[in-house]
Amino acid sequence: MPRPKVAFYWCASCGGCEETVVDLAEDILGVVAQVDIVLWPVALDFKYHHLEALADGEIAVTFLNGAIRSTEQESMAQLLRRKSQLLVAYGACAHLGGIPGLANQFGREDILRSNYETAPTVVNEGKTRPQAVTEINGYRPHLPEQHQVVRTLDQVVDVDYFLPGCPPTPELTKAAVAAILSGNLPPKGSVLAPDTALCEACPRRATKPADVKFTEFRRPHRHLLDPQQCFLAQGVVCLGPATRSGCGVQCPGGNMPCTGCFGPTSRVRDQGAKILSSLGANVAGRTAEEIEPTLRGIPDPVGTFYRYALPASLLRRRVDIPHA
Amino acid sequence: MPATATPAERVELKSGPPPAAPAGSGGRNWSTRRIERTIKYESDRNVGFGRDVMRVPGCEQLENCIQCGTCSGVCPLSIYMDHSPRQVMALTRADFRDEVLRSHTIWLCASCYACTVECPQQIRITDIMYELKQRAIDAGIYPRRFPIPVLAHEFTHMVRKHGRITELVLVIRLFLKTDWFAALGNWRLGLDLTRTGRFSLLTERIRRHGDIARMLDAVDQPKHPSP
Amino acid sequence: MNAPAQPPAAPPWTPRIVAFFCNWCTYTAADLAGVSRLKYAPNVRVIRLMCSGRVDPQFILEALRRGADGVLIGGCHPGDCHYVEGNYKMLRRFGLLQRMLADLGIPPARVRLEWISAAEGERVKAVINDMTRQLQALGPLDLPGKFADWDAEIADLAATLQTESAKEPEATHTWEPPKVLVQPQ
Amino acid sequence: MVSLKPEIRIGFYVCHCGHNIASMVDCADVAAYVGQLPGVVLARDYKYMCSDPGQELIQKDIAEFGLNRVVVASCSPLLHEHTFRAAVAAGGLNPFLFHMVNIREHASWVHTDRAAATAKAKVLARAAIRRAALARELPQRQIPINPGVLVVGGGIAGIHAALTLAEAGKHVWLIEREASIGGHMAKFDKTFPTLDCAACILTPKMSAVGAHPNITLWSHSDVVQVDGYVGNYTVKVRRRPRYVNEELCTGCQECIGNCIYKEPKFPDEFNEGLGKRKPIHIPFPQATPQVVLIDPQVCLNFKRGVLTDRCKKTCVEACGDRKAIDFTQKEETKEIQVGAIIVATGFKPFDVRRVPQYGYGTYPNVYTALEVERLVNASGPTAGEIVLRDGRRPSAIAIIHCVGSRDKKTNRWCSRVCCMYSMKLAHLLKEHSGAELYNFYIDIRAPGKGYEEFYDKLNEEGVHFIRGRVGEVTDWAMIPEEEGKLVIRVEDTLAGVVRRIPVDMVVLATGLEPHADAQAVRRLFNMSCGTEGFFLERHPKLAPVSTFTDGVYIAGCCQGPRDIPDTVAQAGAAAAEALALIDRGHILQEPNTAHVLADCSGCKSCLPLCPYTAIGFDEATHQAVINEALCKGCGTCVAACPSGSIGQHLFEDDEVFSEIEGLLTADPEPTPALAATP
Repeated sequence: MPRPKVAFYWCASCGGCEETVVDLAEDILGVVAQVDIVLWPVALDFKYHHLEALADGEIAVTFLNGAIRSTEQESMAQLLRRKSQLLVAYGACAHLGGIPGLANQFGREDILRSNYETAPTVVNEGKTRPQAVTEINGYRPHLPEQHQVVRTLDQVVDVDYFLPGCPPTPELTKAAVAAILSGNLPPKGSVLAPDTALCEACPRRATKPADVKFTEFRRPHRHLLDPQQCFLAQGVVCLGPATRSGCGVQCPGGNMPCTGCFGPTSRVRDQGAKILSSLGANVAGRTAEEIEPTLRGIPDPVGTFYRYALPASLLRRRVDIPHA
Repeated sequence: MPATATPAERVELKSGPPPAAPAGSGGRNWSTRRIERTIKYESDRNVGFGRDVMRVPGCEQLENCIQCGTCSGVCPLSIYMDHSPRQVMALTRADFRDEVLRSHTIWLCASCYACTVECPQQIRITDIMYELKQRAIDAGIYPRRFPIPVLAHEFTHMVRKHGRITELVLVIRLFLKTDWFAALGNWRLGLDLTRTGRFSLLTERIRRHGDIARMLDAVDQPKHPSP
Repeated sequence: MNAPAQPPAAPPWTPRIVAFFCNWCTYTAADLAGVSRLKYAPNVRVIRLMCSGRVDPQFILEALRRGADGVLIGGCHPGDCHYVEGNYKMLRRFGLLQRMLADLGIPPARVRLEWISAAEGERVKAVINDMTRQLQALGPLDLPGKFADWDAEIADLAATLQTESAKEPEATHTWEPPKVLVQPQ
Repeated sequence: MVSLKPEIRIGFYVCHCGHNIASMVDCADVAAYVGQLPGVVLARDYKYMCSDPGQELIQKDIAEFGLNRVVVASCSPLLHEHTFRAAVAAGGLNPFLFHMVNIREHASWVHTDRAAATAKAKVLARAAIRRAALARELPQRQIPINPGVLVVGGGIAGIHAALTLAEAGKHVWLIEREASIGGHMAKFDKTFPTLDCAACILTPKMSAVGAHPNITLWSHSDVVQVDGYVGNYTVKVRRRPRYVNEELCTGCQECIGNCIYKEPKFPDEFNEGLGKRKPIHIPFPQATPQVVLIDPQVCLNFKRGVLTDRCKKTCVEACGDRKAIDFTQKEETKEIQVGAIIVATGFKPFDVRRVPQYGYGTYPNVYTALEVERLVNASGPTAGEIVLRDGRRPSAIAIIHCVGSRDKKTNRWCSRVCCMYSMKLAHLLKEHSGAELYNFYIDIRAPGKGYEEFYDKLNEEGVHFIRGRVGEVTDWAMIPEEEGKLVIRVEDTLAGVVRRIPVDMVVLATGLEPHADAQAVRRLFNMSCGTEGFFLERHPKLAPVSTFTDGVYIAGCCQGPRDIPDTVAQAGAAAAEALALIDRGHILQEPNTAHVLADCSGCKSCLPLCPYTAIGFDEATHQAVINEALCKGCGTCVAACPSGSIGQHLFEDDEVFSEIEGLLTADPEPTPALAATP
């Protein structure tokens, strides 16, 4: 019996998700023994035409990480979708847009100008920018074009499962692989992580008093944080209450608050709006004058509340950017 | 041309007894009594006049008048008026344009603002009086020899020409245009004022008085074009 | 006028406002405006909630996303909340939400929080007319249209891929650049 | 697009409400549009949905067409939601599978363009249809009711309401701020139009209150806190010290005669300061309770309210072994439990100093109407003789109507009673003094049984009625006849002339306005106020004594100016409403409570948000728990739960989202040219 074919691919991502696969350590051998990897650009030298040569649906499962923000990524997503029976959005970027999704606060032109012209470290006197097609010695190499909008994977192609996290933990990955190999699969569209917020697993939960009222929001890099007490009780914005658990509470374990990479629970449509609602409602003060100084402790609401989920949010991006 | 009340509809019974009254009844001498028909017909109305006034900023509250008479009650001059301020409000609201613009009430108003202060409906009665005065001037139906419009006219005329007024000249012009005979009765006062330096015998003017004239020209566009 | 050849002129655009009114004050005030036969612009569509504290920011974003040009939230005056202080909770959220919306390119005039007591039918009228005027001046927000615009780039490429694959059904290279790059010099 | 489950069968009804809706909304068109929406089995338009045939139509259709959701587009849910829920329940459906669309108050009545109003009605109906598909069956919850009633304010309204309830066997706590009940009515001499003596008709009712076994009367007391909810209110009452033990005082008043002050020296509140009283006093002879009290601001045994024990205490000696006088009495706060509350806190007479042109406070012979009530009263400061402050007897009296009424600078409303009481005072003053009486009025408002006849009677008596609002009252004489007189300057608007009328006495018919602390009282009982500051009824026609807070009713002038017959009628109505509530023994509570889902993470974000402490934390499961008996259904915790783990019955997230979606999907037809502003 032939081993099921598996593909790994990365789009707009940092590579951290690939690390997780490596972090499976010796377990990866077990996986490799059971499957036939047909694509894994970070580790193995497969060519695209190998992939294209496969029949539609020939790949059993593709794990795709990274957001979709270029024509190349989009067409690869389309291709892998066609070739795969199951497509798993792997990691926060594919799931929610991730850190690259924060680019949705700006226009493509702004980003290109910043990266190729105005950033302090750039030396580019000719103001050269990547071109879709260039003439070099009679050849016409093509480069992918950047999209106007950063997208989650499921905004581009149909996705079967989501593995959340920045990156997903090895444990969740193993569980997902095991579920797929065994055929013991949840309903399509599921996020393969617990549907409860992180506090449920957080050892600091017990230290949160019942009457937390915010008079000040403190930024974690400016204070020595109590390593035991609930961050919210210390006035530090923690997205744990609005974020799925399943990560093993790693950030609070390292004395840093949750920043929300696992995304919202299934009952929430917009992670940022929800944590905003919760934090806002619990601010002390009754007049705009009393409330405002407290809220100033959150200088960048979009970056704070949508650190990983701006493309997956209800508005998806800054809405007043004209298309270049 | 707005539809004004046509004088032809008025029947003046200047002489002779009214047809219904038997001649010589009650020993009254009907021949000396002037009887006018005082009824108002709908055709006497200048429909839209009241609304038009109420559209002028400051005059909007007129629509809320409850005819309580407070304005007349506090007006120091209402005892001399042909129509009380309250009646002017009612006539204006009822579109009797000619009646209102011909009333000398609007010219007697001394702008003391007592009515505006006390009006329970917060109607700016003084402002409405000003509006009516302006309309009367625009319509050319103000009393020509009545001192108040003449004074206003001469005052602005002088300011436009010289940048300020010269009291003596102003007073003389006022008397000449209204009641020159009255000047004779006031010669002594005039002499005293001259002697005490209140009256200058020379025309006074400011520097660059042409600028004043240009400023006045800019704001002095006729608001209500004459018909 | 008889001009069958001319298509009917597109109706002039007017804003759509979704309003979330608390049951006790603002919804009642809107009822009072009706009972008093006050006339206001027909652009507002009211959703009744028990308290302005129930207004989930998700509702506001959802309304904008679905095509509202503005969102109006009406609650009881400070100190008058039927539920003691639900309105304060909305006020606290609101400050943060407005800042976040500004960062996402939605000007503050599009999302408005008003305290309107049950007696203030006149105020319902004034606020709705005023907001309608303001939004009229701002023009359409039209997020559904923007979403469609944004997604056009995806749809275009998807369509291209579709046609390309239809042309070359077997083992085709749907994506040109790599082929060029791997060609030996 | 919400995917509708196949079993959803919605019946839709659009009500014409006679012409109220049909004149501005094309109801048939709305029904036709909704009829083709997914999930809608039938859509009808009908003349009056709230009528019996309308309700029966719904019930018949439920049976015949197997409807499992009902949506009615008609008036405000605040008006008829319960009617239709009951109809749906009678048809065999759970009442919460009903949803209501407000196309009258929110569309037909407020818009002027029929096409726009119709389009809006369709949109609102479409949203309701989407939402109704998600409606869930909910249980009706019953809560027991405490049978006691709190009546706040012991004027004629409070007295009548308290007696009515007490007679019905309910226990009533009657709380009065002043030392005695009786209110303004106790100060009146006669009542219009029948001219029966106010004391004669009021005193028996006051005594009945004092003696009734079912009434606990606490005068000289204030309500300071109200907690709880309909059927179960907990009320804190502050009882201010009177320095006389109510249980021990027999009302013999020997202490008053023996007070160290031989003569009454201090302005007597009951007589509007026209008479004098001693530090220990009883407000007026028929005061209820018949208990004296000590004014610590002027009693020699106190200094500025603080006990000094410097007086010989002749009052204590006079009281003897009854030992009722207790200088050490302290303020106490008592707590009572009631099921319903009637607020009858009355009005405040307009402060005439706000109208300086009428000379009150400048000219001694200018009086307020309430002062004149005391002046003409046989037990008043002058024993009913009309003697002016300067000792003269008036030969001409002016009564100026609408002082502090119908005036946008002060109070714009008509105070309703001034025309009638001015005529009553004119009659009494003429009767007592023989003076010429002039009434200056804007309009005579006499719309009541026997009121116009009373006006006729005054005309027959030769009282002058001059239509014109007085410009000023002055003592500046223009002619010799005006010397030493107060001159009324007024336009007689019917004659069209300005008149000056010299008089000796001026009576200002003061309007009625809300108490200065009406806003604080409103907050205390969670009521609303109209713009003018009177308490707001739930509906001006159909719920005139109810408020927006269930179980709190209003009666009398705290709701708006009214005369005694109307006040008594309203007090009776408020008592009946309270009785209907508490006699049921239980109430059905709106099931809009919040509930915690199984996926709660225990983040505790919701705990501080609940004003009713309905949310607790279960230490065993580490999850929030909501006590549904305490939850009032505001939904604040629902909106704030960061993981979406709290739901709210009747207002679930998916229901609201579907309503938003329904409101905003493409318009049902080319949008008609909507005017930006009407």
